[in-house]
Amino acid sequence: MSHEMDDLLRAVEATLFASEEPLSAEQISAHLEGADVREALRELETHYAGRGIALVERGRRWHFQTAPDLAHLLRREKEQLRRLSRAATEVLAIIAYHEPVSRAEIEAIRGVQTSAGTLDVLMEAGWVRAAGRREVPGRPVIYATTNDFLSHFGLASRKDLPGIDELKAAGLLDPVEDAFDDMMEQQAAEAEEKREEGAKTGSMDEMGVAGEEDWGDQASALEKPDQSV
Amino acid sequence: MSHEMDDLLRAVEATLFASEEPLSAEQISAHLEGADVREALRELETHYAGRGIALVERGRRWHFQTAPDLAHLLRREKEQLRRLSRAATEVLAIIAYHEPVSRAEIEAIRGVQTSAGTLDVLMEAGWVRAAGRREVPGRPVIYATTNDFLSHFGLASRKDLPGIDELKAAGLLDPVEDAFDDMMEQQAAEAEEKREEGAKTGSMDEMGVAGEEDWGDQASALEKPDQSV
Amino acid sequence: MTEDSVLLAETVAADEVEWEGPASHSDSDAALYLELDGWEGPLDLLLDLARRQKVDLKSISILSLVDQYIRYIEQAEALRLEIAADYLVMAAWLAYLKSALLLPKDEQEDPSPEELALRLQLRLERLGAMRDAAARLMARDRVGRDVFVRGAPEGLRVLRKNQWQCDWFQLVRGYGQVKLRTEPVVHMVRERPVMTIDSAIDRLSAMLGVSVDWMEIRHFLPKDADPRLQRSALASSFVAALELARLGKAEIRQEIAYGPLHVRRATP
Repeated sequence: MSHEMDDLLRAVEATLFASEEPLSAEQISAHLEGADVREALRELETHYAGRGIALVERGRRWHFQTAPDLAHLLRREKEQLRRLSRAATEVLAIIAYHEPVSRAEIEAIRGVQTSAGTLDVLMEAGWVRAAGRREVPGRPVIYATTNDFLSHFGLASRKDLPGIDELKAAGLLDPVEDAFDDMMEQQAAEAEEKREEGAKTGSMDEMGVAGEEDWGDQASALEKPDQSV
Repeated sequence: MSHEMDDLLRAVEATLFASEEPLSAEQISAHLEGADVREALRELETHYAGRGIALVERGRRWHFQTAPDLAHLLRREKEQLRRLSRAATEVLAIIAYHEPVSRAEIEAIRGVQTSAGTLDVLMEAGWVRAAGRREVPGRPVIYATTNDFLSHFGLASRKDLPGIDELKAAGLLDPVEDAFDDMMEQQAAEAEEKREEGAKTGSMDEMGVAGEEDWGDQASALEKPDQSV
Repeated sequence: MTEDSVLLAETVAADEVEWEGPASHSDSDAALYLELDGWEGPLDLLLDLARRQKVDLKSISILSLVDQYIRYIEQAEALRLEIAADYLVMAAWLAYLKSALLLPKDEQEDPSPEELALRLQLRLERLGAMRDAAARLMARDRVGRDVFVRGAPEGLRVLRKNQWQCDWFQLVRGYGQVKLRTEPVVHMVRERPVMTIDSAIDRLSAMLGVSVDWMEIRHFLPKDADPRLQRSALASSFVAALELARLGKAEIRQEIAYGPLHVRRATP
């Protein structure tokens, strides 16, 4: 059908497409040597109804836009799996064991300063929330874990967390090579970066596979805890 | 018909329509959760043929643009294209037809040095890029055209460059030295033939004449370059 | 001299207008005189002169081209136009080429003038081909001039959302590491068999009373003792020997550095 499309219709279509702003029928007409474009506009409107593109009239001015029901294509959300850093894991653990706890208290327990981003990450993950302020000078914000935290880690309540004695019995208080841990973390971060690059080039498959591997690593860590600590 | 348009087709149409730059099939696919979009692209291409808007493929990337025959209606009063100097257009053509090509090779063809600004202008326009180095002494940078170059000049691929097949067949894309050597070889072969003929009749005069005709042979070889390549 | 030397600086004043193709053949020769700045170097001028022969570049007459070029430069000189050196260099080279072409064949050197002429012709052909190609390229339907992309695209955005990964084991181990790191450090010194300095002095004094000869200090150590006790006894005995020497009760001798240490009773 399209091959016999009349010239005016084509001209109106092209003019609207190339225009940087919505155009009134009069403006289009002026652009096309005074031709009457009303009918052409209606015809185009009908033609595009139901397509991925729509011709719409807003305040007597016309423009093409992406079909409203496809707006989600324009702002796509893409989830990416990211492993929590060692620092963030420690902060999360401290909050879980000691909540509610202020940042200064977290730092006192960890023995190192905590970067501002670490708590943000935990809040972004939905595992930590601000739980008011401590009524001491400076009124510091105190943090606690969320219900999402419990469900994500498969805990009925915080009481399910193993005590210090249990940790000791499980060998979890034996020294591990921090440097080795850091190295593994760095490797993971690098792998992640690569994955992101892969995503940029548009390969969905890589995303999927990389995600799988992520989980695989964790699974093997769980299976052989004795080897990794 | 349009109301029953399939979802993938609509999504591909909307994605291309909304994109600020040409998209490869892979990029569209990545945006649409890995769907195979090739068929949809062909279908859209057909649908838009003859309309005021066309879906075109340039350097394996797709974009919508207005139909070329409507240029007279759409040409803006203020020319938006930056005017290219004669030197720049020539350098661009040389890069496009010879790529990848070093600056020295460009200069050999043009017979003048290329001012520093000329390549910069072409790279700034996004039509030319550095494409590595030639593995010869000095390792000169070599240049090639980009996908944006193809899009801008409406070329599906470099094979679409006007007259490139003829130029190739005529040996006009070979360096002077190569063409010269080929010609000399051919001439030598022809001279040999003549000498053999001359030897048969035993006439020394004819040898002399053959020598005179040498230059004429070159001319005729030039006339029929297809034989010399 | 070869035509390779004819690689010269680009004319800076090259026209800034878009190049729309080679000069048309209808241009009068007179127009040439005023356009010296318009050429992109001598090869460019030669190409245009060649095109004025109105024949295929493959069959141009090099001799007549040379004549035209030289005449053109001479006329420009006569008009006192400033001529860039590269044009003059080319003129000189062409004059040489012309004389060589006119000389009898058997007096030719290598490379022959015919070869030089052929090379020049090949260069002109290649430049001509690229100039035509550039013109055809510029004449295509160009985006922003002949065809237009969408004026106001919405744009595609991909918002990345992080899904953080951590599990029970990592969490608990993390806490274990914190506890471990911050646990108060207590040093426990294990009990070890030692010989005190006092007992070493007693021992040494007693043994020195028995013998008057030099004795290596090792012989003063308890035999068959725990090796750890041996080490302690050696250290203590050494200190004891020093102490006894200070008190004038013993003499110490060592012949070479790190050699065996000998002790004997001091002889007043």
